[in-house]
Amino acid sequence: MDHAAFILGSWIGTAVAVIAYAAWVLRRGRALSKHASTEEKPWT
Amino acid sequence: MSSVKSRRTIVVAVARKDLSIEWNSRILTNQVAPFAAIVMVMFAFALDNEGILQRVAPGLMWLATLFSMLIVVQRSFTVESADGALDALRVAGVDTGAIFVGKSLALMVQLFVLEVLLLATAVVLYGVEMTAVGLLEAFVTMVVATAGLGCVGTLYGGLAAGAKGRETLLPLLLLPVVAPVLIGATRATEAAFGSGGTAVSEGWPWIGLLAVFAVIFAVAGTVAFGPLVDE
Amino acid sequence: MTPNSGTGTSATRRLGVLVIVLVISLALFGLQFSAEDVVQGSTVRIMYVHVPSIWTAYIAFFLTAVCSGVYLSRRQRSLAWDRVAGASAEIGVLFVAVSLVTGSLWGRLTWGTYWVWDARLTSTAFLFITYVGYLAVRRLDGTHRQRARRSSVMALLAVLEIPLVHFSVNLWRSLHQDASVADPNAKVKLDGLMLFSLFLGLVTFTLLFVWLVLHRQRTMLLEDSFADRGLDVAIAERRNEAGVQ
Amino acid sequence: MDSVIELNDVVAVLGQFPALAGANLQVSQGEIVLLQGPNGAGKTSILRVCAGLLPIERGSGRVLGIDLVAQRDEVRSRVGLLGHSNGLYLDLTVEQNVRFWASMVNATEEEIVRAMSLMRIDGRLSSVKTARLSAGQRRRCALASLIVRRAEIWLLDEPHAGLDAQGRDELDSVLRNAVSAGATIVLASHEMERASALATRVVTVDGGGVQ
Repeated sequence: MDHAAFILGSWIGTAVAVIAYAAWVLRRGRALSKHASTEEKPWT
Repeated sequence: MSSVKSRRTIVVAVARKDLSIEWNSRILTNQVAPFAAIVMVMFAFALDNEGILQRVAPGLMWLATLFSMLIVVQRSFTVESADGALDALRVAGVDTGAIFVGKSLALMVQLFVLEVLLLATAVVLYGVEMTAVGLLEAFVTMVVATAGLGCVGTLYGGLAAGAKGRETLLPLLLLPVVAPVLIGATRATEAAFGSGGTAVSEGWPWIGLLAVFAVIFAVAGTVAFGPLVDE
Repeated sequence: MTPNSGTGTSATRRLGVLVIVLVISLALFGLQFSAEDVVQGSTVRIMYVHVPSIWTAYIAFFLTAVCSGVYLSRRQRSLAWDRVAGASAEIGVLFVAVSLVTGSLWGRLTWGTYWVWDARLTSTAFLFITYVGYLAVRRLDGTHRQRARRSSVMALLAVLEIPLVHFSVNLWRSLHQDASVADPNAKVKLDGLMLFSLFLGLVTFTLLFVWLVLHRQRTMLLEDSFADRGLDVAIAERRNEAGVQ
Repeated sequence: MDSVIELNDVVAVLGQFPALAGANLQVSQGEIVLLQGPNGAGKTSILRVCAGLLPIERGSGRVLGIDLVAQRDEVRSRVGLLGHSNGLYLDLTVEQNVRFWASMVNATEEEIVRAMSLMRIDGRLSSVKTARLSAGQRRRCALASLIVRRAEIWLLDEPHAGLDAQGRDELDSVLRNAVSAGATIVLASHEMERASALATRVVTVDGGGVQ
């Protein structure tokens, strides 16, 4: 069923895009906060 | 001994200055207009079919206008930044809203001249035939569309003026915004040309859309130009 | 809290876990439990990610506009508003892109073509380009305050531009072509479970958006304060140049 | 004497570079202050901060009693700046340029004529395109545009650059006249001999600060 390919494709594509972005944000945040003092991180 | 003059005087002075620069350098007539004309000719090569050309002539005319407009806008701000004139205007404490209106008016005049030339080119090259009412409608369309284009062009041109990579930033910002003008002006001109059997009367609502666009961006530009250009 | 927990807090971690649970259940409901649509057949399953993502994008751009307005209207302008605006726009661009892609996949199945010059599709494409431009303006050279001022004005201009583009594109299409494909959702007759799946999708994506914005604006704060710190170092170096210090 | 310029520990940034790294400067009314120092020391940036062009990132400053951080715009119309660039439109003629800048402020016809003759750009030169002028002639043109502004503070970046001997003498007398009419002048110059003869005080700028 070639519908299934399109449906799964759109779900997986969405997931990949969002996860990639989230991973980029988290990794960047982690890398930067390693060198940040507590007052530079008001959420802690 | 206030050194700030009334807004209207400044608007006129800025517009006249931009037009004098154009008059002295003749960039518009010697470079931009030939560019626009060659774009029209290239369209004819790409769409090698008499019938199609007549049908799409309005769209091609306005596309050529938009492309040329990018050049004219760049030029309008290159003369300001080439020798630090924009800084000098800022130090002179000149009201940014007045600069915006003045530069927009000058841009409108230049674009209008360009459009008249392109209209003539379309009539000659693409075999467009117009009635008297159609010609009037095409004229009104050009006036109203140009008003909108002048405002938007000046607004985003000013933002891109100081930026690195302004040559690519300007089209990215400007073209999406002028989509309504392209749509409205093309439809109105189609009605004026009678392309595809469109009646002249079908054009006027589109001119209304163009007018709304022009008014909105004239007001927005006067307010937003200062914060975008300053600093 | 561990000393290096990145941009996370216990609240965002709880929210993150909730989002993961919701995503899994959305997948179960959307792909398994809910029935196929009478008209659309199985293609309706694409809607469970497509509709929430464009919904999220609208929320994101709305938030960008609101934060930009607040930033400009305050006497004491706080860069926090600008960062939320920027984070939100960035995520909005991501979700518009997702909805354009999923939408065109759906279109291929339903209409047999990836793209039609439908009013809604076209104005969504313009929405996408407009905010890509907004992000480009954010990356221009300058201090944080210059960036904030320029981009807030840009965001408010986008608020003017988008209805105009949308309106004109609508007018363009309605006069030129039957609105045969104008409203893909109109044909969908949703039964209870499908409606629930769609609703679940909206909730999931909205919470996902909140989670992403929280993290992203914190990373932006870190980026900003690192740039400031770089400035401190540069100032010290510059003073040493003259042997002042 | 009242202090017309007051910079306190000013940091100003160009991109990511701190052009000023904690500059302090006090200028009283009627002074002619010469800023001297090596290239890239921050002289130009001090002038641009005082003109309200370059925002103050940290620290505070007042010009003519106006806060440079909060009301930068209001400073601008009251000072005159001659920067590295002349602020001319190269496709306009000399006269068109001077008249344009005169129309930005309330300059009378008489003032325009006087400024142009003072800078010797009247007569044949006035109808020449600025792009065709030599560097010194352009400088004269810019100075004429500055004279019609009747600024309260004159900020001059290398005003003597490109001028011939006669031009320099004329400029000096213009500046002295402006001061006796109540103006204050801050200038940056490498022409140490000439500028120190003119100046009432010399200040050394280095490393983005004032020593």
